[in-house]
Amino acid sequence: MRAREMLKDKIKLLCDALNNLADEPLTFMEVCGTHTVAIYRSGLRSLLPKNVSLVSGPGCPVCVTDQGEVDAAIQLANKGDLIFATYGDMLRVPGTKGSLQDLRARGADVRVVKSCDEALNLALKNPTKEVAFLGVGFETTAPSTAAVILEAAEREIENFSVLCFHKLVPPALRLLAGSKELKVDGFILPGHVSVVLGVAPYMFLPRDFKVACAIAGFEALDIMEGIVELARQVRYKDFKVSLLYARAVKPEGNPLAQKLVRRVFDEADARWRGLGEIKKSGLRLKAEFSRFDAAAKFDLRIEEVPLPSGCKCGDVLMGKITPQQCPLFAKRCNPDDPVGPCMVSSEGSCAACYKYSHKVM
Amino acid sequence: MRAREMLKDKIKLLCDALNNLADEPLTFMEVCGTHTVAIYRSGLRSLLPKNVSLVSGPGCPVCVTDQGEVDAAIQLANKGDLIFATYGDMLRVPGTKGSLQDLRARGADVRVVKSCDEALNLALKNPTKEVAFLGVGFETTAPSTAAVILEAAEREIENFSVLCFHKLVPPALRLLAGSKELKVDGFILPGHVSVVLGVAPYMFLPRDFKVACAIAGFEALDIMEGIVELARQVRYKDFKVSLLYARAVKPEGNPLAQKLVRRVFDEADARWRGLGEIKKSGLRLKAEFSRFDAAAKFDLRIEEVPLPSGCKCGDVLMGKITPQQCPLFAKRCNPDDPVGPCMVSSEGSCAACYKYSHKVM
Amino acid sequence: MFVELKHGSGGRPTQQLIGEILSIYGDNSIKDLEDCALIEGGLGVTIDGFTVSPRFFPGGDIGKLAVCGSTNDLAVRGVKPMYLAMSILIEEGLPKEELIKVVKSAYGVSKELDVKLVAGDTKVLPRGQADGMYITCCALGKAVTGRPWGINNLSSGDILVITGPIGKHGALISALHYGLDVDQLASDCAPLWPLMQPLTEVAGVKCARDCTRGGLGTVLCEWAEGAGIGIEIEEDLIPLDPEVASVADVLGFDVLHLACEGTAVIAVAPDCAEYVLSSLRVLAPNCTAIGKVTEDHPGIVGLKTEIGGIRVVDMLAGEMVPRIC
Amino acid sequence: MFVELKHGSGGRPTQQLIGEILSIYGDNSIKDLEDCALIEGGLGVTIDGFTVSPRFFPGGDIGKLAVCGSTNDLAVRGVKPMYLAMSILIEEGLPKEELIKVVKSAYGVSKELDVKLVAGDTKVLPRGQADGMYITCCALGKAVTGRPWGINNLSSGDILVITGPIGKHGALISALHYGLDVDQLASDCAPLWPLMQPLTEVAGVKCARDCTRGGLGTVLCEWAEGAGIGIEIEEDLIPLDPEVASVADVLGFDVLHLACEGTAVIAVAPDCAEYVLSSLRVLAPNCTAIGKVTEDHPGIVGLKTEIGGIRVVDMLAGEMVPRIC
Amino acid sequence: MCLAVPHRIEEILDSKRAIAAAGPLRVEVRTDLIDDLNVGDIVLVHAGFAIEKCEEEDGQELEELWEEVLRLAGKRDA
Amino acid sequence: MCLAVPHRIEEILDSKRAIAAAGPLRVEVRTDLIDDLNVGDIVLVHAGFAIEKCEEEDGQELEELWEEVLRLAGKRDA
Ligand code: SF4
Ligand code: SF4
Ligand SMILES: [Mg+2]
Ligand SMILES: [Mg+2]
Ligand SMILES: [Mg+2]
Ligand SMILES: [Mg+2]
Ligand SMILES: [Mg+2]
Ligand SMILES: [Mg+2]
Ligand SMILES: [Mg+2]
Ligand SMILES: [Mg+2]
Ligand SMILES: [Mg+2]
Ligand SMILES: [Mg+2]
Repeated sequence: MRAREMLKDKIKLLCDALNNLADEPLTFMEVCGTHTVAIYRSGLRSLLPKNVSLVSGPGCPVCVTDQGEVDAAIQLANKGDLIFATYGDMLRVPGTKGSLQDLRARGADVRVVKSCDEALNLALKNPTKEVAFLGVGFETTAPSTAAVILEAAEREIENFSVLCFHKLVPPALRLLAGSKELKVDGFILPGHVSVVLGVAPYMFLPRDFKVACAIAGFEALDIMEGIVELARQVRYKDFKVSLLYARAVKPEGNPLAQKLVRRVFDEADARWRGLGEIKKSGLRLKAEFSRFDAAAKFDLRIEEVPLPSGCKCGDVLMGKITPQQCPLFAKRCNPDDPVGPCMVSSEGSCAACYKYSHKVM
Repeated sequence: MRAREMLKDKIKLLCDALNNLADEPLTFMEVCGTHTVAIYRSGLRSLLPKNVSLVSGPGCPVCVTDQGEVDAAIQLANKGDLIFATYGDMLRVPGTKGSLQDLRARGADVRVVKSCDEALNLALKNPTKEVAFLGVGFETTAPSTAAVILEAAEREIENFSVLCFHKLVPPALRLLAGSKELKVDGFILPGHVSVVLGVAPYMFLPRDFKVACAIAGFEALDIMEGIVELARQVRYKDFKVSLLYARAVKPEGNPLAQKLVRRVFDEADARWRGLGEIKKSGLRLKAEFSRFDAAAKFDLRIEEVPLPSGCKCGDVLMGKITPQQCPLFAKRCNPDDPVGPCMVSSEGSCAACYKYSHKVM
Repeated sequence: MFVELKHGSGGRPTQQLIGEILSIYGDNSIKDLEDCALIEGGLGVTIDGFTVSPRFFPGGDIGKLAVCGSTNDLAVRGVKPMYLAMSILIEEGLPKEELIKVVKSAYGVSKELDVKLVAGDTKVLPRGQADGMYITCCALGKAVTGRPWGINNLSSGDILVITGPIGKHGALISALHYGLDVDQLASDCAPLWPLMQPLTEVAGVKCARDCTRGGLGTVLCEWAEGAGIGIEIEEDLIPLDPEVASVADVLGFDVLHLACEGTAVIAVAPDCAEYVLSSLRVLAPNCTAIGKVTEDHPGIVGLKTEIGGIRVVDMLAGEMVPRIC
Repeated sequence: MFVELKHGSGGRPTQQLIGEILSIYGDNSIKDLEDCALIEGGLGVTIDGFTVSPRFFPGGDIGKLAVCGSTNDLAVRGVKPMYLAMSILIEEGLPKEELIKVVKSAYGVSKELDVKLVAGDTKVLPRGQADGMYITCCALGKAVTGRPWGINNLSSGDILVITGPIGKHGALISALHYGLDVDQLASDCAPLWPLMQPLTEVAGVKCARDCTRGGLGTVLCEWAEGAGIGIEIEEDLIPLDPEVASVADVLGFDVLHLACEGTAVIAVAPDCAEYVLSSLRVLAPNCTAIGKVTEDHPGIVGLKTEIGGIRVVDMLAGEMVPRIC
Repeated sequence: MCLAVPHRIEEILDSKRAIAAAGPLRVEVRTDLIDDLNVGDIVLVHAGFAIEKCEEEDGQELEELWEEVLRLAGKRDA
Repeated sequence: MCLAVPHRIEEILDSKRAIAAAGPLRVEVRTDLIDDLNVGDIVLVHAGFAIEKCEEEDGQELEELWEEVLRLAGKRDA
């Protein structure tokens, strides 16, 4: 009870400070989908002054996985006699022809795993079958994929491979910050990505683009602190990368995780759904580990596929429009029958927006 | 209607003739289990004079399959990753530890087929799996097993094999006829076995043992005719093999079927449940086809196993006792939970007897 | 001990399994061996699970079967079907149109009977944990006969009437299951209430039963054993389609054990047998008397065969599988 | 279009599927959005299929769940559970002792509630066509309230009371399914009639619902949408066990969507809320008021969050799968 | 022992297979064991194989038996 | 983006694995990404891997922010 009161007191103080600091219309982007969900789930928007608005960025691995990549995943899962392991998040993402969930309903052996480690265990338990893991996610997830591939290499496991679509956040932020259409005054930077990366990779943002930046945690309080800090930086023109999540993020990040990623992957150009190709924004397995590369092993072609007609995911991811401004939103596109990927993951901008606010209270 | 009346008239005439001919107590054995079932199902016994009785012989492939053979079948079916195909008849036959049906319930891939040809088709449809067929039956079924093995050899099918427990009727009849304990005045010889064998293989019976013999069909009328013919032979001491089923049986049998059997099999000693080993009473695959021999392929050992304690199947098969004289009959042993094999197949002597007459009307 | 397929065949092992379950419930259950319970207010209640494979077959589908099968259990007790509660288990991946088609069939029979769907439930099972779809139907209705029909009314001399040829559903499903091709064979799947309703006003009607799993033979054994009476029927009198006879011949089945899904056996006092037959004949032209209840051999069903012999009829003992011998 | 697991999750896709089925039945069905139908003579009827995996879990098993789940649907309408019809589908190979154990559990609850088993059915499915066993239970009883409880009674100002901590069953089953180890977590699986019975005499009780598939959130959305009322609840007031919160955190689930199997939400007129709470407290010490019905935002459920923000609560939209983000 | 049912050959598929009918029921059967098979032939089918063609005639021994039976019934001379 | 939940290390299984507890819930986690792990450490777990140890302190920048917030509320001097 005491804790709840203290929390409410703190939120009140932060709201007051924000009212005080935000003397002009401000737009901040939360880059990370988990922030997006936390913002909606906590009803935080309802506490903000009218002149402060939040837009959601490209921070959901589901949303940024390119349709051609999803199609490749489905093509692979559809091979007979193969176990396809995926994080639950990717299950409902529509490819050109249906989702992994649809495939499973029609008999493909698609398994939901909570970690890449579980996928490797599936390979160990099913030695006569190929097990392919769909490796998606940002700097946070890439180290675990790297660790598991290293273990598979050490133990000479032959029936395991990864369809590797990991993506890197800073190159996408550079693209966003440089866009003329984007008008954001500050970024709430992704907390858990920062756990791995540390602070340095974001320094170019305040330096080159004069935007406010805060690394924040995922409690409503953390996020509110982040917003106030962004407003403070704008008010005082004190642009920097403020580390408010020092409980978990060290300035240098997690060097061990960074090393593992460098050991197993090379940086590579990657296609982001809606954003197009971004230089050096993805990870590719080093030649030395190519036997674990599912795309090579099963000769998959990753095609360039247009977004479903009418879907404005790219604009939503760029923060150019809010989900409600997409003509399909809550009409042809809804969480039961998503058109675009932003409607799929519960942290996709469109899904979060649908779930928590499409009904106007 | 007309046909039904004619049938009843004929039966009446045959009953009268039997009353007339049977002037002493007579015991006849129907060798074939299908005769046994037909006799019970038609209620034929209720029409016989008191001094004519029928006993059931060893004519059911289920009943004569040795327990060691059943155990080998179960051992094989219990191997993972193998499809075990069997005639429905063998499903419930108890081995030392349960039946194929029990195994299936616990997850073994046991399939009921209506012919050996279906088993071969299973092998063609499941090229990555071994398919083993349980080859049981007498001269009637052996030619079909032979034909399928020849086809498998021609088409070089490698994932198919047969666990071959085929048995031959004449050697068993010789054993029976020569037994001092057996007191039968005549044999109703198996109709369909005779279709393949013809008449000659039975000639030793009237010649060496002075018993009446008739080859009869399977309608109640056919069987009644057979019984009257046996009574006639005894009455006039005119012992011979009377062919009353010329509709289907040619005196020389089916030479093509005989040739196929000789092409694929050699005669071999075989163990009969309850009767023990009988010389040259079984069929073994020729060396040339040994790659289709499941026992060799999977290194199965066929052990000599005692009958379940208390089971008098041997005595029942020999006609020494009626099923009701077995102390377990209708008590510990019943069709829902058979102890001995004679209670398993619906044409097993004990099962037929249980089903149609254990309740005294 | 494991549950095996034989426990679902409808014969003696099924009876035993159900007996064990009921014994757990003891006095907290109705154990009168009827297909439909009568509770306070003259309300009839029955429940049945339907798992038929294939789901669509000549003469019906799992939806029609579920409504017929459950309401028939009411009809044969003289209970007018009025309400349905239906629970559907669906395997992930079932085409939606199949589900719709099945529900439409169920609706067709419901409408014909003027039965209202009052409760429903759907569950979806992961792929491989069901075979397409299963339906459980609970049917409710009001008893409209003077005294409830049931096996306790059976007495010596009662005439046994069958409403049509036996074994059609069982023969069809077996033929489909084992890959036999019988063009002319269709399930007898149909609602029995239209047949039974006129009989509810006939005082001499004693007892009726739809001859489902286990067939006519099993039903008569249940009657004989349950009521402690003897039964005699004549093979020559039992209506049988040649298609059904052929399937039974080829697979080695006894036609008396093949299921019906719209055919009932009815016991009636001798003095009204003719009236009942003529009443039935309007909708069931092949109905016929096949035998009678006797004082002799209580607990036993005797069959007078084609050749004039007598044999005992028993319940189905295990799973029906095709035999070579 | 295929039926998918999401259609069984209890949320909006489930509602839509059921809606399609009901639309086929048209006027031949009851479509009042309640879990239990009231038919003539004040008889309540409900049916539910139970397919829980694993079959045995801390706090219960599929047998207990089936009797609780079906009778709870009666209880929350103020209907006294009196009769059960139970259909069991069994996979070939199920150990008989498991079946017996499950039936004994079912019996335990039945006896506690003095409910009689009046109809039953068993079917055995070939190996691989079911996952062990499924139970469908149809429960029947008599409405004992003055006016039937139901969503049509809901009106502005009604207080929403929850009988205990939410999401325990759903959190447990998810934890077991995804291999999480939570010693202290048990299903809340329990019969609700003992809680509801004293309330049947309280005129101010309007409506109740057990928060099964889809959880409290989905039930409240059904109420808001079905009755055209607004609902406001407060996160701080909703009782929640720390185990449940942890499972939801780790798997990325919303606790408002986790199923309960012995926990109900009850709407009561404001003037008797205190009385209802004190009456409930005898058996449900953690019962509490969590919000109220409003005139504002009809059709919408609003949640006042921990930090004092407001957000909309929606039905569960698809299958619940663990997420990494 | 060996359940066999008469079938009528309806259609010859190849040297080893035919469609056969048991009354209204049609099945594919193997015909390896029969020489010179023609549509219309009646065959005994056992375990999916035709094992023999059936004839119309009853054969001499059955005829003799019936003469004896009728004689015993007083319907034929001794 | 990356759901991560704090867990307390309960038992170290080997150089790559530990048992960790999120409140009353115990799971096995991979610890490849953490040096010098001890029982009692609080770690953030993402996708089955501990990705970092957590500290008690809020850090200097958060403290500075709160000074500003309190100042604006009139509870601190400028
Ligand atoms: S609402 Fe749907 S179609 Fe529109 S941008 Fe979002 S995901 Fe794409
Ligand atoms: S009754 Fe049973 S135990 Fe006795 S001989 Fe027959 S099969 Fe064997
Ligand atoms: Mg019933
Ligand atoms: Mg029924
Ligand atoms: Mg019935
Ligand atoms: Mg329900
Ligand atoms: Mg299936
Ligand atoms: Mg219900
Ligand atoms: Mg329920
Ligand atoms: Mg409910
Ligand atoms: Mg039933
Ligand atoms: Mg299973």
